[in-house]
Amino acid sequence: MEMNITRREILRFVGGSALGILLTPVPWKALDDSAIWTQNWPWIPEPVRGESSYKLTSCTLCSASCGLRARCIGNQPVSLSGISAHPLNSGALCSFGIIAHHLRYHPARLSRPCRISGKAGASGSTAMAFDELLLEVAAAINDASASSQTVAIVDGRPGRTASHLFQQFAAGLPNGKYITAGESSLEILGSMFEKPPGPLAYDLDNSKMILSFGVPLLDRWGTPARTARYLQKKSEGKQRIIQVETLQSRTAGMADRWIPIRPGTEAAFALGIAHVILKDKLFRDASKDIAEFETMIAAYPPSAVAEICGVSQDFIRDTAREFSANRPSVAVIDGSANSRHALAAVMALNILVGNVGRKGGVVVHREIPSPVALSKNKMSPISTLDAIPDHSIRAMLIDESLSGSSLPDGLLQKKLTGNGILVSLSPFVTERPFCTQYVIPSPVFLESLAELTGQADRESSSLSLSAPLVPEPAGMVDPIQFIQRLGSAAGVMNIDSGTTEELLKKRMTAIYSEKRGSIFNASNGQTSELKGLTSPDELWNVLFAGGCWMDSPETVRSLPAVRLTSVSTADRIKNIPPESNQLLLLPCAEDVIYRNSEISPLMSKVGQESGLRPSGCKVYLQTATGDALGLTDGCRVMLQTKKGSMQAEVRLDPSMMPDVAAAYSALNQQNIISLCEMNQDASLQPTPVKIQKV
Amino acid sequence: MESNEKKPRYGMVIDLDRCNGCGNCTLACAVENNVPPAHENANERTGITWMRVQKVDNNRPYPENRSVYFPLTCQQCDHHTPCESVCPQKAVEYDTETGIVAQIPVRCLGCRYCMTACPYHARYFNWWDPEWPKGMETALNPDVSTRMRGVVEKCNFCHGRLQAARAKAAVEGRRAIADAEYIPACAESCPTKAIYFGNLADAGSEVSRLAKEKNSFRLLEQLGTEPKVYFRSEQSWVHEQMNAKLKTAEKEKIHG
Amino acid sequence: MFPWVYGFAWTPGNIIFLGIFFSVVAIIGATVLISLFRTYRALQVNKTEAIRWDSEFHDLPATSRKCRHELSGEFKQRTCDNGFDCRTCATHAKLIQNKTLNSDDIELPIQLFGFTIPTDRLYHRGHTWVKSDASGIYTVGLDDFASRMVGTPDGIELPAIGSRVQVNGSAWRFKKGESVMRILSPLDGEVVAASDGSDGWYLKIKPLTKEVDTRHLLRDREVAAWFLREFEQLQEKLADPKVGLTLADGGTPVQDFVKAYPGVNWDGILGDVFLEA
Amino acid sequence: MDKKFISRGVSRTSIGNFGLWISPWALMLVVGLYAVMLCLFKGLNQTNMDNRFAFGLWIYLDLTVIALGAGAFFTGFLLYILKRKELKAVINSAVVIGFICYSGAVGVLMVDVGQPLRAWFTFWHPNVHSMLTEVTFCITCYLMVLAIEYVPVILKNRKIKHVSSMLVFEHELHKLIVVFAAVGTFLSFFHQGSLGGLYGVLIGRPFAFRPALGIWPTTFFLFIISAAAVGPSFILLTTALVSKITGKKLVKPEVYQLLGKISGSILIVYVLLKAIDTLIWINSTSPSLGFSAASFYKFSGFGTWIMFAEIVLCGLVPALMLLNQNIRQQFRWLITAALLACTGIVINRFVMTIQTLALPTLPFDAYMSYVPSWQEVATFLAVLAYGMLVYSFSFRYLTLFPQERELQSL
Repeated sequence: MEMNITRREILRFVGGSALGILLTPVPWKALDDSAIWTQNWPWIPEPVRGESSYKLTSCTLCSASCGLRARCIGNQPVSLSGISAHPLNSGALCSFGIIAHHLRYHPARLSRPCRISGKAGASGSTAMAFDELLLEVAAAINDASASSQTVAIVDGRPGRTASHLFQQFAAGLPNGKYITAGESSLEILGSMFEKPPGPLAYDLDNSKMILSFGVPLLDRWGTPARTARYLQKKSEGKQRIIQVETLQSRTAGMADRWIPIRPGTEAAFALGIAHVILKDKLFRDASKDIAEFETMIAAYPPSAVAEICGVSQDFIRDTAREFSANRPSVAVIDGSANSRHALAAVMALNILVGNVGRKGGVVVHREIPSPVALSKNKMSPISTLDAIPDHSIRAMLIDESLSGSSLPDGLLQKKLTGNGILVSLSPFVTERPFCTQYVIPSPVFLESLAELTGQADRESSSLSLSAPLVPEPAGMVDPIQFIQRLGSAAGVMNIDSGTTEELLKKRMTAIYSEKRGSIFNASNGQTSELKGLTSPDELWNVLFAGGCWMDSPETVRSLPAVRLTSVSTADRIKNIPPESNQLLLLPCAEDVIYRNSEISPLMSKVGQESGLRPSGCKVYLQTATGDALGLTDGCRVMLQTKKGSMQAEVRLDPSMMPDVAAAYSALNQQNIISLCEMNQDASLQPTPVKIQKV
Repeated sequence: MESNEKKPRYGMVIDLDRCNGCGNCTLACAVENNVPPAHENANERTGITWMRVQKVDNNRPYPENRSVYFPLTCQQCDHHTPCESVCPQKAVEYDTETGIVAQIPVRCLGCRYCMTACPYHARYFNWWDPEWPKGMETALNPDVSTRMRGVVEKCNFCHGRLQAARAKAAVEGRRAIADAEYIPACAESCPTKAIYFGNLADAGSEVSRLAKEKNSFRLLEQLGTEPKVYFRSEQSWVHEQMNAKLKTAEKEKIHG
Repeated sequence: MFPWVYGFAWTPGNIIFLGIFFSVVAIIGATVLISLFRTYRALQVNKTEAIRWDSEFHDLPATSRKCRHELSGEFKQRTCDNGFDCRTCATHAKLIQNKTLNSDDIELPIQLFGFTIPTDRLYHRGHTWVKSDASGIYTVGLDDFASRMVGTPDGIELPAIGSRVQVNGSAWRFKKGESVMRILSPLDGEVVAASDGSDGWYLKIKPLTKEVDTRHLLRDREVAAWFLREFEQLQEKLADPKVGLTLADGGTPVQDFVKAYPGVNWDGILGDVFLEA
Repeated sequence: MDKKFISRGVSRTSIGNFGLWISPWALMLVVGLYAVMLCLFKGLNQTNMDNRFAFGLWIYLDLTVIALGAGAFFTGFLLYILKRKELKAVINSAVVIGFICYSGAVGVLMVDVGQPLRAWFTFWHPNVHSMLTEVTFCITCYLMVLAIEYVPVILKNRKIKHVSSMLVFEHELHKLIVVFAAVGTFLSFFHQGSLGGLYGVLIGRPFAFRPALGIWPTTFFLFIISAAAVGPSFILLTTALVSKITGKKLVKPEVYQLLGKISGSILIVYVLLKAIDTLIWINSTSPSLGFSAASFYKFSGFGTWIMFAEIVLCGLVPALMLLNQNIRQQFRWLITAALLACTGIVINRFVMTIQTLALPTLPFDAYMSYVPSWQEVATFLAVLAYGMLVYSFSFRYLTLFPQERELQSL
């Protein structure tokens, strides 16, 4: 029989079954479960679970070489924190260090050697094999030797084993130069002595009074532990900081006193202080012959200086008094941001009141034993970049493996010949659009064995190791391999051989044999005499696990005679009054992009997400100044100087000095420096600027 | 409150005179809680910073101008917690055991009512799906799960760390955890030791001692929400600045 | 929401709030179900015709719902609320008692503006007339007014012989132009014969009961009054520049209004005449 | 050609003209739906809302349309509960408008939340102390009620009512309509109120916070009254607008005046209470929270003028106008007054939603501004277009104004 189903029947069936299902638990369970299904999109990464372990090592991002503790899941570091017992950083890390484990994932990470032939704007990058690259560079080097042009190798971290190999390399070339980009204020101070007394350093921990000329002591300069230590000493009345600076930096904000002076008048202020010290006989070191200097500074009575710097005379007198009364005191100045005249003038103060060679002043560091330095291969002496004539360098090699070069591109460009090449060893692509550049990928922090020396802000130097916690990608080159390979390619034979580890182990042996200094053991938090260790291997193991060796402080008997002539050109210092409708452009850098190496993408948080955008070039103006120019907070303006022009966003800030425009250029941004007048020594002058609303 | 005498009330005292605004707290927080890097179009109003550092100055012109940095996070209101009471579906939890106000992102539907309710702007909405540069997702903290687009999140005093500490204590057969065992990432990472963290209910703890000091104050105290984050500063202008509104209001009450 | 859902607690807040919520939902649900059930029942017992008339009637414009006693002047102003079913209307009953119609003073058909209104029959408000013969069979037809409306219909649909009709239910349908109209039945009963009206009648109906209640039907004088009113209303509606007051001159009305006056909203007018909303 | 669907005795424009009328709205709807898709699939980054302006145009829109849509419940209440038969002339239109407003609002809310998939969590894990929970529950139920109230209007369609079952169902449903009117009134009372409570409870926003009467802040009651006051005015305006557009008389003048009168008499009460509430806020509530009321009005754009405009110009003035019979009898003035009254509520909802968020709370906060993105605006316009379409079709094929048939023959 055939059955015919009417529409009604079908509807009945559907409706009935729907109702039936509703009465079963099925739909309700499904509803509840869908809550679980919708907890997260499938494409959103979930963290890898696992047991966490802690590994200890030292940070390579700057010479402060802080000890740090990496929390790892398996081998993967997931967070970093300081080692609280560590003598160098006492548990503190800076905002770069605390997220340094992200660096290896940076989008700008360099994976292969390449040639970047850059004319500004359109720079083309061609990947090439390392040997191929070495051949091209070697060719250039030989060409230089033939045409007696200079080959310079720039070292941002002198004192390492690699540094000594660099020096050997430079020595192996007819006119090879080894250049350090260290703390130039101390270099100048050194040059004020007839013969350099040795590597100098500020002994800030033991200083009773720090007179800082714009040095960001309390936020980013030297060890991140500085602020905590200062606050501690301050509460005990053991340390004062006077900050002489145009801007209200964080240091200026926290210092005992902030003396805001006109931009570019640091030298004048220093000489004013010197004037008071000598005139009021606040301090007199008979041992030194400073007659010439005395006559020179006669031109800087407080009245004149107050005029130049735009501060009251009392400031100058008081500062001079405090500086000479609270000894040991020390005057520090930011080498990268000031003219050499300023550096000289400020350093002269240290000599004047006899801070040099004194605990709590400027101390002399002992050389760290280095077998390489003592090997048969001779090393070229250290020279400074401004000692080299312009447009004379055919090939410049820069080691940026640990952190970006602190030399301004403007200066590099000035020194290179027309066909000059620039070879940089760096984990990241850093384009310099003014020359042909060869970039060799180096491993980044946590990937390779690196050696850390220095401490420009401690009474004695130190040495620590950064151990590889994670495997490095293929094709990475470390500084030692680099210079050895390049040496053999360029036919420079006098370079010590051996793998990085061998060479470093040799150095450990040398240090161990000296039996001097103390050693911090991160695993138990104890600091003990080096003598206590049983073998060089033990030293190696301790350092390999986040430990640190600290040299014993040098005791200075007598210092060589001084000649303060380098200060004599100080008469060039004058107050630059901006013309009508012009302001004084003061180039600055957001502190988070202070260094020009790359930073973790997470750093955007500190800049409130948008602060570091390319569009983020900001110019800070005193509220009144802004109003006078009819500028509102956040409006966009065009900055116009003789050198060029660029757009910026206005920020009205009551803390700003009137008639000054502090311009912060943001990450990957047309550099504000390009708008500024440059001194002979590549330091920047405050430059008159016109500001128009766009 | 009496019933809570025994129970811990976790809180913070932030010493503004010690803060140099370095931003470590912000970063450590982001690392600890798997907060993604900013989306390319994000800005200070759409980005996620559970802990952010705000510069505040005394509005005086140069050279009298002075400023401090406020590390701002969820103030963990203890009374009539504004966000907790408004959430339509219990995605905000006030833990009576610890006083911690926590967001449950997987329960949140993203209505953002809690954000309008919070006077401290301490709550953040995921305007984008989170993204990490290639490989960086392998460096996430396993104790905190990631969030998806369209939900609200905020500081919970690193609740993950509290759980971990409790778990550890449980394994060792202890019922309570020691103060030192539990400290949020921001406090831990502060290089100047500006952030004190501890149990406000314990009269002996350093935080409760500091919180009682005359130099300590809370933001918008007069709203009566009993925030558990205190600030302290020796600088009088800071206090004036923070109570400015209160003062003017009182004045008008008296005169008007 | 439910006790078994995670996080539920028997707090007063929850109990009150959810209590109210569930009762509201229950009320809404129940009401809908009840009306559905009543619908089902109504369809079962086939009350459709009655319901249809009821809702039609209430949707009619007030002008088409005047009480017969207003037409006859007994009321100043009265609108029917009972679907023109005077059989169940208390007011009507009262009025009828204190009034006896003596039908002997008029036997001739009333002549009105050329309409012929025979007085030997009863009229329904839907313009049908009813006339009984000796055999107790009732003949149903359209009055002069209506038939001139219909004129020659474009189609007609008569009930099947033996089918039942009921008062104010649909008796038969015709099509005129675009509009299909149904004619209301004046009586309850069984259709014994049907015609297309060519010989003056449409249906012959055999009542179901011996006693036939015709209280709802118009008779004698009031018919004229009603006719007059209907006519006036028609005039008003035709009072249209295109048409002009052609009827006012008293000339004989045309046989087929609809044909005669195109461009008039006949759909609406027919609706008013045959009481269909 | 669609004559069979158009009610008997009323005339409607040709299908062609009708097409011309709806096509721009249809286009607007399509564009809006595209914007909605963007928001749903790309996320709310498509809007210009942010962590400070967590609520924006959409919430403002929701609050406003729901206030204006209150005509549905209030007319229903007056007609079926208080037996004001005259209002039968507009009830159908009121129901349709109510349905449009509420369904539109709910639709926008679904886009506004970050995770629409989880919308039902509110029912599953309700926090009964949250005003938003109250709103969600009530609005959902009330939308259901409005839908049910809409059904008879549809079933009355000339074609549909020929189907016996439909006709009978309509008949039976309509018999019980009073139940829905009652339930609707109850629900409306609460969600209109909770919408006000939404902001009144924000202790963290001293500009919006109001002390509680019982468990509800005063805004709860103010919102109910204001909605009831403005509902009839809005019905009045829409009816007048439709009649202007179609060039037809739809309701008797008395009905217009009655609506105006009702609106006026409630509005005056509202204005009175609002004024008292504001004074209490200025002198007690706000100062006690540490904010001088004056401090809220020192920002450009949001001066005290806005308060004047809201309470006096668009509150007191229309209230007095509507209470005056002579003015009511002059149609032009009646319309003006109704328009003012609606504007007043529109401003009030704006102040509550947008101004509240724009104002700083922390001592170092800045005053914030916000401009909606095109996606937000398009979504808003989509709701408008949707309303226009639903209403246009309803007006063409359903009997929204029973009096129309007899009025047009006059």
